[in-house]
Amino acid sequence: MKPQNAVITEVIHETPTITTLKTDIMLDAAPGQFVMVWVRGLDEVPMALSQPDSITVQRVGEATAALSDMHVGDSIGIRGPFGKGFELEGDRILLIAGGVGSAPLLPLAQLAHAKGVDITVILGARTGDELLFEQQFSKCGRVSVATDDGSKGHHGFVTELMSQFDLTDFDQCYVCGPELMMDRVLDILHSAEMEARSQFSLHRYFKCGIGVCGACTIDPSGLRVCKDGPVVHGNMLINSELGRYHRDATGKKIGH
Amino acid sequence: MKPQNAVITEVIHETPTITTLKTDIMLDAAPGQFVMVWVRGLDEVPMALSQPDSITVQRVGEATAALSDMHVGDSIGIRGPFGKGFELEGDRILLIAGGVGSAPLLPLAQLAHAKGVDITVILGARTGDELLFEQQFSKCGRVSVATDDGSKGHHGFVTELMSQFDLTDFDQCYVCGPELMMDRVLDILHSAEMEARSQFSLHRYFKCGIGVCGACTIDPSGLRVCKDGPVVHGNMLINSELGRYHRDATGKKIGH
Amino acid sequence: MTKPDLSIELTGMGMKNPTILAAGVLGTTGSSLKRVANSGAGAVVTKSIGIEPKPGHPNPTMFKLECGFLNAMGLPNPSYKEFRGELDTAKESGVPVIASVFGAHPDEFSKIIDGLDGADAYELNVSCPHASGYGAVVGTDPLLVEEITRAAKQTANAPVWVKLTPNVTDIVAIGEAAQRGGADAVVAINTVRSMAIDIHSGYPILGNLYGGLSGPAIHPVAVKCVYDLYQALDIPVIGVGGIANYQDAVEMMMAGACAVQIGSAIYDSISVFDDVTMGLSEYLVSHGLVLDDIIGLAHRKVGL
Amino acid sequence: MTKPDLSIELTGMGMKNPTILAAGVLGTTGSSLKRVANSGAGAVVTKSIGIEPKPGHPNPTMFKLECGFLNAMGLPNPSYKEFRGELDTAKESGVPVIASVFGAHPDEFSKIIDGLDGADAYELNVSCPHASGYGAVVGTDPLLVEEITRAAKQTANAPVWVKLTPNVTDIVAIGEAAQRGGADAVVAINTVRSMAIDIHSGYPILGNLYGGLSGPAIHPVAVKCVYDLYQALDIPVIGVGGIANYQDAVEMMMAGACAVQIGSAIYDSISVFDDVTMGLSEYLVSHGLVLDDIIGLAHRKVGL
Ligand SMILES: Cc1cc2nc3c(=O)[nH]c(=O)nc-3n(C[C@H](O)[C@H](O)[C@H](O)COP(=O)(O)OP(=O)(O)OC[C@H]3O[C@@H](n4cnc5c(N)ncnc54)[C@H](O)[C@@H]3O)c2cc1C
Ligand SMILES: Cc1cc2nc3c(=O)[nH]c(=O)nc-3n(C[C@H](O)[C@H](O)[C@H](O)COP(=O)(O)OP(=O)(O)OC[C@H]3O[C@@H](n4cnc5c(N)ncnc54)[C@H](O)[C@@H]3O)c2cc1C
Ligand SMILES: Cc1cc2nc3c(=O)[nH]c(=O)nc-3n(C[C@H](O)[C@H](O)[C@H](O)COP(=O)(O)O)c2cc1C
Ligand SMILES: Cc1cc2nc3c(=O)[nH]c(=O)nc-3n(C[C@H](O)[C@H](O)[C@H](O)COP(=O)(O)O)c2cc1C
Ligand code: FES
Ligand code: FES
Repeated sequence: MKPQNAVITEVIHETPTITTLKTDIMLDAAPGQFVMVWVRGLDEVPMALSQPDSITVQRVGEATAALSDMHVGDSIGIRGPFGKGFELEGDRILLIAGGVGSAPLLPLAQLAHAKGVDITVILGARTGDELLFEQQFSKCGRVSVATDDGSKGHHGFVTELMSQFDLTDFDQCYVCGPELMMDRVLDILHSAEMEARSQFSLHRYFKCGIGVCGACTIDPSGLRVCKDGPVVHGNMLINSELGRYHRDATGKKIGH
Repeated sequence: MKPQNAVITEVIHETPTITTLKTDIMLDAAPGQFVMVWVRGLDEVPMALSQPDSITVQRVGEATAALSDMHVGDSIGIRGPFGKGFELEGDRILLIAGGVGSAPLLPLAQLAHAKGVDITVILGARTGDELLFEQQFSKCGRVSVATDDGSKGHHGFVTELMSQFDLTDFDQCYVCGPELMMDRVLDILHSAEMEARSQFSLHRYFKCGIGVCGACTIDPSGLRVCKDGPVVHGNMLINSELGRYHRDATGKKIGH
Repeated sequence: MTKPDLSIELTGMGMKNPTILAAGVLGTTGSSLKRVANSGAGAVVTKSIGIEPKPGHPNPTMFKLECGFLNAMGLPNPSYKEFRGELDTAKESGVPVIASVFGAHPDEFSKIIDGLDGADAYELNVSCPHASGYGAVVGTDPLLVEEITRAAKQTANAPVWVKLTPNVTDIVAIGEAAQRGGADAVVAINTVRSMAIDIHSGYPILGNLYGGLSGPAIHPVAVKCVYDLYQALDIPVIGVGGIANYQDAVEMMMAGACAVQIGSAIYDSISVFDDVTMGLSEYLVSHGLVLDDIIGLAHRKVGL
Repeated sequence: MTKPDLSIELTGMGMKNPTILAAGVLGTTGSSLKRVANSGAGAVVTKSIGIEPKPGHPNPTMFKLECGFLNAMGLPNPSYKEFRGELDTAKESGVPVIASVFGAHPDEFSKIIDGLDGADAYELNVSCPHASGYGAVVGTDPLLVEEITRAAKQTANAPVWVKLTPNVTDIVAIGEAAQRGGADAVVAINTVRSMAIDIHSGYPILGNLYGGLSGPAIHPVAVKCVYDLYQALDIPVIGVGGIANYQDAVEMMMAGACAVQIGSAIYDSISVFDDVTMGLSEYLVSHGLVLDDIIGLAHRKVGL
């Protein structure tokens, strides 16, 4: 499909580096599915839908800066929703979000809450100001916070907060955040034999976004993050490239 | 659509010049709709569906000769059904068929009969042996026969038999046969002010069969016989080229 | 909401809207052309007319594919002498009637144009991909295209358009040849060389074995050709290929077309000209634009 | 009903079935190639590999259209040095792995082939329609194609296939040049030069502005190219373009392809190789034929 035109109807500055853009198009997407966001004349990048009509963007480079600086009335191109989202399973779930990783997890929390599922969220960020969607998560369940600099909640990593829970009490665990965080979370879940009951939303370099070009495949399964993912069960990631390397736009391996 | 493959399952020699080919494909068509019949390596010609799985072919030239000589197990290509068929209207109808013109009228008679419509058929042919579907029509209603040579029924033309009826008694009149016959029938129906209550199945040179190329259009309306027809209401034909000329494969006008 | 003015002047010829019936589609008779004109086309092009009567290739001559249409009509036409009357009938419609002309060499083109005088413009078909000795066989040679165009211009009392084939390494080189020859506009594209085979028997389906692809399948090919021609030429480009709705028309105009021709989409409905015109009109109003704003817009965006 | 043997020998290379993953599709990594091999492909082609790392064109690089796909990846690749390891991983699959190679001149091709030794064959990409200085820019010049092929043959310890572009006036002339240069087979076709424009903004959608069309839209174009090449050449023709099911594969083989490559149809499912193979198998059984009967059948029908 050609990109749809999406006009920005609201700009919400969530944190000093993260901005939500609400648009005039509402997509019928599962939590965790993504769209390809076209900043015309510049680039097209993958973004989770943080709401059916919204994306939530962290400023990291050119395209995300251009998005972060957009105003109401500006427009972007949207292809999607694409990929496999989260599957909601069980009555008691744990969400672990790091940084902008909260974006795909928010609609999952809201869906689960609406269905009466018991929700625990471990929310991490570099610093207190950067905690994303703390308020929204709080409406859905218990939220434990960790910040790298200790400015809010636990001083340290989200992984440290995991030890406060008996992980096997949860029917399913949902994770999105920086690669190294997800890798450590996977280790912990693996130790608790929870890897098959966990779902990770992955990031890789996307080109086509529709499962054809092969840019986003991971070793050794050859899974396409854009089509077979971005949400993948933890057991599929044991002994994978996760946390060790990824490939850049050329296809070259880049160590973490 | 590409031609479907139709395998001939039965060959019925209806008259010395007319053969019905039954095939293994059943088309969901309205009476009067046609198919493009591809004799591979030779030609593709329009043919009415005389039954949902059959065509009835009069040998006139190369393609129809090849079709007439086919055996069970031979195959042809079929595109269709195409065009606008007969619309069944009213409780009392008259069918006027000349020669192989019986082919599109037979399924109409059968449909009308199944619905309890009162049916009168005027059936004409050059000679008694060439009367097509007399038996089948007899099962549906009254049949009056005319032959050019008087070998069966009225000695003369079908038009002469029309005077035996009060045409205005019929709700609708359906006509298919040689052009000059249809032209004379139209005149008579016109005099009886029945032209709007009559439907003619026309013949013109078809190329595409799907309303694009323009080969089959008639003057002065520009109606496409293959798409807007082949069945056309009589009032659309008053002062038309019908009976005066048609166009050959080059598009040149040929007088009748 | 005032209705925007969709009338254009194309090579000096006034048109009430920028949609034109493409050559070879419902263009066999004058009354058929009139009917299309009455359904809303801004102008109509006749079927391509030659020097002698031609029945065209044997059937099958055209069929629908999943994504378009394959045809090899083989330039059937009754010769320019017989077609003369059809042209006159077509002109009764009141919209400009463009006579499409094909030939094997410059003299033939001149002779036919002379015989069909009174047309509002002439479109030289040097691009039919499946007629031996004519069409694309001629249209892939820049020198011949230039010569033919020059000869046509010398004969014609009306604008001369040259219709180009996409089946070349460099369509711009052919477009430039037409421009050098004095063409008033180029028309792009004719059909894309293609073939289909019946898997039940192994026979190629078309009577001519191969033919030309039209319809949605070739739209992105046509957009690229129009884009390149607009960039390179000074004369107007008329876009054709797979236009079925106003979105397709807008895209073609943004690539650089100042008018569009519509052929295969007539399969869906003859009202396509009205539909495209209305859609275009609403598009312009809702975006606060006029026609000129969108013609070639993609080039200006890229240049920004 | 015995299952017919679908195994073939292609340029001396044994394959369990005649379906091959096309270049540039899921061919970025060894493990991705292995996955496709495990899903039933008879052989796999890597993405086109060059002399230096290239990130490719900016996004958008690919999207789906109504009738196919438009892409301008821009030959992203990590260079043959980095790709070496991926090739070795791919070879673990057990099916033949063909290294696709692109360059600007004969020496580059030789150098890359040398660096990627161990591939079961080399496919020279002289046909990508949207990479400046590479691909089709090279592949439209018969002399250069001949030279490149000759250089590749001198270096390669395995068969050399030459992949052709349809964006030329005469694809047969390019195929003949490849044959003269010593090619073991030709592969036809690469994508068809195309473009799409966003009507909301006027921007060309692809980061590279234009790109190549693949998928169902180009299938009839590919069939025609394969038909012509089969007729003119003595070396095998491998067919590619819009193959999505066994019917498409049968048609391509009847046109003259001795094997088929599948690219875009992976969008629907990676199981397409298995589906095509099973369909082909059932087709042959039900018609009482073997693979050789259908290869080039259309030519024999027409010759009858
Ligand atoms: C499935 C998925 C969902 C995502 N969801 C979000 C989200 O909800 N919010 C958010 O802020 N970010 C999200 N991202 C990350 C986001 O795509 C990148 O931050 C963005 O592409 C950076 O582009 P840039 O031009 O600003 O940065 P650049 O300077 O171009 O690149 C910075 C880094 O961003 C990454 N990146 C750049 N281009 C791409 C690309 N085409 N595909 C993937 N990664 C790329 C690379 O790691 C690169 O090193 C998601 C990524 C994926 C794969
Ligand atoms: C809508 C329609 C339905 C028809 N239904 C029947 C039917 O049920 N049974 C039947 O026997 N005949 C039917 N015909 C007529 C039939 O198509 C012609 O008899 C047949 O095409 C002759 O082909 P040929 O090669 O045998 O003859 P040729 O020697 O090629 O031509 C003999 C005459 O047949 C006509 N003809 C040839 N080719 C075509 C063509 N492509 N399109 C239209 N007419 C053509 C011309 O008038 C020509 O002069 C129908 C025609 C039309 C238009
Ligand atoms: C049935 C048919 C007949 C055609 N005949 C001609 C012709 O005589 N002369 C010509 O220049 N183009 C001819 N064309 C090409 C069209 O004018 C047009 O260039 C092409 O079909 C692409 O446009 P479309 O996709 O809107 O059909 C023909 C096309 C079709 C489908
Ligand atoms: C995303 C994508 C990337 C491609 N990359 C290459 C490439 O690197 N080298 C090449 O020779 N062909 C490349 N191609 C062309 C394909 O190999 C194939 O020739 C073309 O897509 C037609 O086949 P299809 O219709 O089955 O996709 C690519 C095609 C696509 C869709
Ligand atoms: S980005 Fe192309 S396959 Fe995932
Ligand atoms: S036969 Fe082509 S329009 Fe009727």
